[in-house]
Amino acid sequence: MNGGLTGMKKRKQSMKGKFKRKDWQFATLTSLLIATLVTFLCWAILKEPPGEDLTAEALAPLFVQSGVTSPVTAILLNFRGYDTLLEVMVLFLAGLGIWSQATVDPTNPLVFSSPATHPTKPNFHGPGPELILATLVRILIPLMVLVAGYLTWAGGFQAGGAFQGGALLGGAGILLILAEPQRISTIPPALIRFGIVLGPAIFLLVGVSCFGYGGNFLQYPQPGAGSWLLLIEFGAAISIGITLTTLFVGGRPDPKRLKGTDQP
Amino acid sequence: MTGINFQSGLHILLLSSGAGLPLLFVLFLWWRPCRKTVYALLPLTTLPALLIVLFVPSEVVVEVPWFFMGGRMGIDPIGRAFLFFTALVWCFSTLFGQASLSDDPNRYRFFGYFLVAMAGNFGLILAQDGLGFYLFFAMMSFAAYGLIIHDDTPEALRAGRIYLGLVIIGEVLLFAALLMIAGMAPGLLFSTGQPGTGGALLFVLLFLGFGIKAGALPVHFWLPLAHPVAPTAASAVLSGAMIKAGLLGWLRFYPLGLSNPGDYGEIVIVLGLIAAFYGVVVGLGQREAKTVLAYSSISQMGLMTILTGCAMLTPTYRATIFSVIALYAIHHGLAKSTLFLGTGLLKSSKNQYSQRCWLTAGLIFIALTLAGFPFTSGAMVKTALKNVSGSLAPPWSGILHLLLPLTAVATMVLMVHFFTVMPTGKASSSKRKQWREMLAWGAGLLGVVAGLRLWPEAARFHYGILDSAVLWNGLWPILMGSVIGWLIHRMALRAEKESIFELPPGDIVGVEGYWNQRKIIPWFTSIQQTPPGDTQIFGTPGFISFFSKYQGELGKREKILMRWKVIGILYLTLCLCLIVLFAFY
Amino acid sequence: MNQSGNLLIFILLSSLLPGLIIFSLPEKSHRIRTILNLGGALTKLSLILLMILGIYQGFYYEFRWTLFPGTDLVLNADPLSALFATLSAVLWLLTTIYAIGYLEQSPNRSRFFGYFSLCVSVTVGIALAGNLLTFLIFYEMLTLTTYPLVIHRGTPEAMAAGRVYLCYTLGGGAAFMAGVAWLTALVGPLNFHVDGLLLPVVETHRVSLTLIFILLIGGVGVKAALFPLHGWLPRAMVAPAPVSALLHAVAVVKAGVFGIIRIVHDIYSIDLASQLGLLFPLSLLTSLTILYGSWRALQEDDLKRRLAYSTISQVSYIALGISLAHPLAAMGGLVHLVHQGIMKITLFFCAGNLAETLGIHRISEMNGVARRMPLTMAAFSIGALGMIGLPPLAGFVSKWYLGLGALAADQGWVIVILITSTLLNALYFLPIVHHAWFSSQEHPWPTRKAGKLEAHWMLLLPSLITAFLVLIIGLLANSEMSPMAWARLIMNKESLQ
Amino acid sequence: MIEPASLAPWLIIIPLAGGLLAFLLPSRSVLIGLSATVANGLLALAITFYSINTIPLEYALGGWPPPAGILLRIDGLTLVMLTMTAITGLAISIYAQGYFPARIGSGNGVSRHGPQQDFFWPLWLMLLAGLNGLFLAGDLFNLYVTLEVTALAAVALTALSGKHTSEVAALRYLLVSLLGSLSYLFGTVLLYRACHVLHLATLGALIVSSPVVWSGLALITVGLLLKTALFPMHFWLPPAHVNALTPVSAILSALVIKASFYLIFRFWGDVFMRILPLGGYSLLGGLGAAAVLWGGIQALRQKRLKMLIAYSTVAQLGYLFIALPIIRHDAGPSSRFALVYLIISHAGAKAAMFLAAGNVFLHFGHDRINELAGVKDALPMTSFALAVAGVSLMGLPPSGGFIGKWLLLTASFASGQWWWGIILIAGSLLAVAYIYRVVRHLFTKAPGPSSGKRQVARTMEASSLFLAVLSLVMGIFAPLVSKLIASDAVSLASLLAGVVP
Repeated sequence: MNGGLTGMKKRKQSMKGKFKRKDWQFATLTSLLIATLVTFLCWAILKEPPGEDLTAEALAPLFVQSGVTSPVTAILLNFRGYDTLLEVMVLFLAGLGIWSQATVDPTNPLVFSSPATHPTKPNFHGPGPELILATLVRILIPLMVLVAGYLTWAGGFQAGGAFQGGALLGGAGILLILAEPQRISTIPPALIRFGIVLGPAIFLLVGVSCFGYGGNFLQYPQPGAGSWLLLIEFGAAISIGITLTTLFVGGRPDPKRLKGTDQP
Repeated sequence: MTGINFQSGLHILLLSSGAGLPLLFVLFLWWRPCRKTVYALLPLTTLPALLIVLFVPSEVVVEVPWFFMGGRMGIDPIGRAFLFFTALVWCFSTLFGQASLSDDPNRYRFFGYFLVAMAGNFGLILAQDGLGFYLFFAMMSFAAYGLIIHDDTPEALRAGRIYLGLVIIGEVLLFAALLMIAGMAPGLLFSTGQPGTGGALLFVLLFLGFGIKAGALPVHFWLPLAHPVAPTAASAVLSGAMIKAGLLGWLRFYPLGLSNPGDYGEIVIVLGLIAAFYGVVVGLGQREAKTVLAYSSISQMGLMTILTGCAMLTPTYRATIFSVIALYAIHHGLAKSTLFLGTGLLKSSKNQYSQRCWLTAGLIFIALTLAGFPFTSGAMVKTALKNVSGSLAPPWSGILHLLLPLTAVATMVLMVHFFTVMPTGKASSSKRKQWREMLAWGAGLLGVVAGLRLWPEAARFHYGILDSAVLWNGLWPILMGSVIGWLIHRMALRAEKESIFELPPGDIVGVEGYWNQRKIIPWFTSIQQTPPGDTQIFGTPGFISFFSKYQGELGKREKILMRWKVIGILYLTLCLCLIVLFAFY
Repeated sequence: MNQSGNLLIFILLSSLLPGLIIFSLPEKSHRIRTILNLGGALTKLSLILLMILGIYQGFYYEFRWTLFPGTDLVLNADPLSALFATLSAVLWLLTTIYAIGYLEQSPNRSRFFGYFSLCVSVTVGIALAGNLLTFLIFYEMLTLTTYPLVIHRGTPEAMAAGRVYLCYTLGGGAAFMAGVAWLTALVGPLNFHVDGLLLPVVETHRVSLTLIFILLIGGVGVKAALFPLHGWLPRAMVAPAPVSALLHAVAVVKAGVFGIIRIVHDIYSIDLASQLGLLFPLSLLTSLTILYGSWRALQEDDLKRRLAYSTISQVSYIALGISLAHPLAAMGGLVHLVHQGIMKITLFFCAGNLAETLGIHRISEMNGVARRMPLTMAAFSIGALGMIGLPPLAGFVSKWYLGLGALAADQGWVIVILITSTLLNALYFLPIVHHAWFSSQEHPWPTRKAGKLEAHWMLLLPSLITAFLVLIIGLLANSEMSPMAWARLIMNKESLQ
Repeated sequence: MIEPASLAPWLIIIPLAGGLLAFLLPSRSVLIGLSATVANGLLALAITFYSINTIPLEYALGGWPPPAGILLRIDGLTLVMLTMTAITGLAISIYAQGYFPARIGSGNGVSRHGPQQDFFWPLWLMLLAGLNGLFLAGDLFNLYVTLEVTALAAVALTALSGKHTSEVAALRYLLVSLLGSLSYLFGTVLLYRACHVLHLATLGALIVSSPVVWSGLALITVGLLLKTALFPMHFWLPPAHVNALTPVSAILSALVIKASFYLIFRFWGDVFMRILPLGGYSLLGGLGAAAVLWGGIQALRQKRLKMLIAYSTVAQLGYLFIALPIIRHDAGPSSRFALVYLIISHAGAKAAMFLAAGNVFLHFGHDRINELAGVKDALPMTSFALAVAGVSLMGLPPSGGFIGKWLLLTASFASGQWWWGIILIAGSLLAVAYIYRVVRHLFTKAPGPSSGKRQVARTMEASSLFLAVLSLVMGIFAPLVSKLIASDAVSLASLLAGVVP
């Protein structure tokens, strides 16, 4: 019996050694391959000058018709608005995906590890960080929302746009959750859903309503394309913000738990 | 016009009912409700054949193109002679069998086969083309199996087995022969008159194929086995009628198929001569009366074989010799069948002395007829035979002149032996039945006496003249044969045996130990239990076991492919591979 | 033209539709199923007869459906297809009656009859296929529709047999498919009715053509049970008797042989095939199969297995006839397609009768059985004697023409094969017949119900009809309506072309 | 008369709108989902019907012509893929409509299965939108986006069942997807750098061989290979497909895999055919051949039905890759047609198989192959569907699989590449072997009393049977499909000749 045990041990050890050696071999091989590939790529890119951008010239007269002056926004929302629509959908999908996977119990202290939700935890530092956080939030949130709005609006003529604005909104949302998770958790899920859907839905609706003006899908009516774009931008920004926030939370609110919190 | 039509219609009806009526009877025999009636009417079945012999002219040929492979029925001179005695033999035998088997439980079965064989026998005579002949020949041969094994004794079964084996071999030989002939003579019509182009192979095929039926020498051995075990009526037709079918086959097919029959005539004559004596010698070693008769048949068929050989040697006299053969066949058919009937009758007539006397007398008469006693049909055919042999080329005419009387002597010796082993009555049967049997036998006897006299062609051979030379020629072989036969009997008695030497019936089959049927023909015993599966060249088990052997290994390999590291390397390698391929394109 | 093409479709549908409906019927609706079965069978038969009349009058039936440019599904009716289709339809009708009687109380009848109908549709499809692709499609479908029939009983034995069956047939199908694809790639779509397809490529592709021929014959040879591809057939005997009857007499093996005929005659053409030296090896192979099958049959005690080996042997006659490259031999082969079908189905019907009525499966149990079931055994004997090739039964006719053709083609050795096979046939059939009629009974059998027939009439009638057919088509071989005449017509047409 | 091209955007709008709505109104998600898929189906058929004589069509989104804007492009292949997706998707949807209630009713409580249903529909509709978008896209970058939509939705669906195994599998799938997408994106960037065009047709006409283009195409291809799970990179596929919920397995195996393969086909069989190296085709074909054999052998050793089906997917994907070298060397359109036929018949058959396997699982509570005896009595339609779908996978006539294999076989011989034909046949025989392992149980009776637990809704059985029968009788549509593909071949010929269409 003893012999058997030692035998097994030995085998285990030898297996370990083998694996190690194999790992080492793997690593060498992988790095060699990567090096080769990267070297080749670099060589190829450096060797060849980028091709002539003929399209830029072709595009120039079109920017006038786009309704916005920022070329980036023009491309993103107008020329290639379809791509952007789908990107918005990707974000929506991300949120959807997370929501489909997990539920979050807003009352669960382990999820919302904010100090405010730990009344039992001994507090040694007087007015602890939660107070600081709450104060900060009260000042910061309106400002952030404001800036987000500006950024979104500014997208029409300079750097900015829905994604930037949305990101800021998302940041605001995260702060809010960190500070006052209890209050956030009372928001009815339907409303959150509505918020998530809002942006994509507006985008889609606008695109469809273009049919009403006799155009193609997403062919905004010519005079006033800018305002259509603005509408889309704002909708998108709001939804992006909310989606990012929900992504941070990492799941949909558990309906049962919500009921539970309502009833005590 | 209508008269002619009526007449030809009648001919067609007769020709087709020659074989058709017996078959029709078979159907009714099967059908239970009318079995008895049909049984009573059995002898009627031979009526159409007799009517054909009497009334249908030779030129009538019925063509039935849709039948089988083009049927053609008619009656030519040879056919008429053969049908004449065949129909008579069948008629007497039917009468006899109807009486003797009247309380046999399996009588309907027996007559089923009997009628089919009869139909075959008539049909093959009437058929005017090779395939038709073959068809009826096969029908007759196979049906005869049912007759041979009727009694279900082990001997009968053994005889049947051997018979059937030979029949099948004969069938396939003939099949091959027919195929060869068909290539030369389209339609296989007997009346073409054109010689074929066949050679030695065809001759061998034909000789053996029909020889089996005709009891020719190397393939004769079923006869002595089958005749004794079959019911008497069956033995009678087997030996009297069916055996001649083989002869007819030779007559029909040699001229049709062989390019130069003369090449083989000598062989045939030699074989016939040997058979004529061999049958007698072996027959002397037998103890059973019917077996002795069977060997006698072999011997007599040897004589007919000689005649066939003569016909082959001298094509110019072919027609004449054929008619001589026909006469011989008539003579022997009637005589032998009546002998068989009488023997059967003797067996069943215990304690009836007067009847036995009559019977014995009748049998002696027939025996003398066979041996060629003057004024009998035997004498007539002997004369005819002598005439024929005289017309042959030098060596053969001399040889035959010398040997033919000796065959008559031999026949007589065998007949004497036959009487010494004559059965004593073993069983008695009802009087009524015996009377009917006697009646049938009597009719047969009448046929032996008068049959050939009635036959018009026989008139050509003057045998009835009271000429001392003729008388002497007819008598001395009989006398000599009787003396020799008596001497042999004495020797046997002295040796306290029934015959001077004993041979098992079916000589070569019985003598040779290694002819053991069970070894040669996997008949009953060789059926094995189902072997475990057939050759499975692409069988599944092998594949599956191979697969399951490596199953674990396959799983391991698949696991390796699941590792991220491996995937990474694969990804990179593939990228590089493609680039390299690009580079070398 | 279009209308006459529709007739072909109707012929297919006449059994396909009932089959599909039967699948959906509940197990208990015996009456509807019977009506559907028989109605379908009768309809099919009458439609085929209609078609034959049309062919006689010189109509040309074709149904063409373009799958893809250059790739058509073609159904059309030439005398050869009519021959096979009629055979299938007639025997289907009889087998249906038989099967209804046979499976009276057994489970899964809906499934059985459903597949049964599909199987026949597919068989007729094979018969009517007008090009090699269509043939291939139906040929493979035949495998699928017959598999459920082979394993109908669902016992482990049946499953094992089914596995072997699939292994063989699908393997063969794959080879066949490869061959067809290769050939198509060489010369384009392969219609059965266009001559000289391969002539342009003969010189350049001799080896390819030879290899393709091997692939094709190997493919169809599986179903035709050519040695050494025959192993599935005896094992498939676990199927119920009607299946064995139809499968072994008509559907599967005949489909294979029919394929050989099509390939040799209509694709390669006799001239080309013999020029490539392909026919002599084929005739050797078929001869070997003939002898081997007979030899193995001798050793079987199980009645159905003995019959199966006999099938292996007999079916090769057809291929032998084709491979001898002479019209007479081909006629013999063609007519044997019909003759063997009818004879063998008779034997299987009778075997099924014995099994169903008396529980007899082995030859050693058959002593004296004719006393109990005279009609059945009479039918059996006729079938058996026909198989041996006794005149005037059907088997002789085919053998005769085979022999004539062999001699005319200067291949005398074939006669030896025929003779040997006949002897072997006699050796394994005659003892059965002998024991049935002349031996005395050894085992007690269920007593016969008073006033009843020896077996259920639905079992008895088909076997009697087929036995009668064996007799009559032999007897009337020379008449105008016989299969022989039809085979002659086919060959004449071919030689005229 | 409606302009057929103007219907094209609705193929994206409808599922997107449906997805959003279904998310917004979880209680109505089933209704929304079903109506969206039905509408999608009708639309796809309508477009196919209307545009069959006018393809190729283009639709400028936003009214902008390229190079500024994005074009939707409709050609024969697109139409086939769209219709295939629509019909298969519809059947799967009908199945799902019965599936979730059955799961919910099965006693595990609402807790897990209710939300599964709520999220299945929006995810599935988004996936559908992604697929439709992908098939319609005529723009290199737009393809990336749609690929992403598809992949994300697919990953989320994979994880939907909530079991640990499926989460692991989904994560693996996500990583693979990301790697593939990134690889694709990087390749796109490189190509853009070389040509400054994203519009595919223009790109195909403009592109010239250079190291950058080589690397771009290599990265794109390998990324897509990874997503298509071509051997030896199929490792993620079986666990992901097997552990997902039944309708999801069907979607993944029948449709999602086809999306990335569609791209490979687009690039290798169409757009970049001019400059791709012959050796590359042989490499892909070789990997395909290995996949056929390896997948088949692995399928043979599986003990679970779904696992077997998943490995069968691996094997069947191999056929698609084998077709590429044949297409490259084949002058006529028949090999393209064969490939398309293999794609669509596999979609139908595989979806049917997975759905049927789901029924079996639902009924027995397991899907162990060796214990399937008696399934015929319990689930007649399902077992029939299994058998019929099996026939199509084996490639036996009259199934669509047969037509595909047959044409491919002929083309392989005709183009002198018989070895691919042999692999095809070997693969078919392997398929026979592993399908047989399943099908034989359909004919045996259960040894004991039926161990089945649940009744399976008729719609669920019917939808799997529908798909199976569809794949069996697909030959009926062959003339239609061949017409579509043939018109593609014409435009392809002009592309290869260097003319911008």
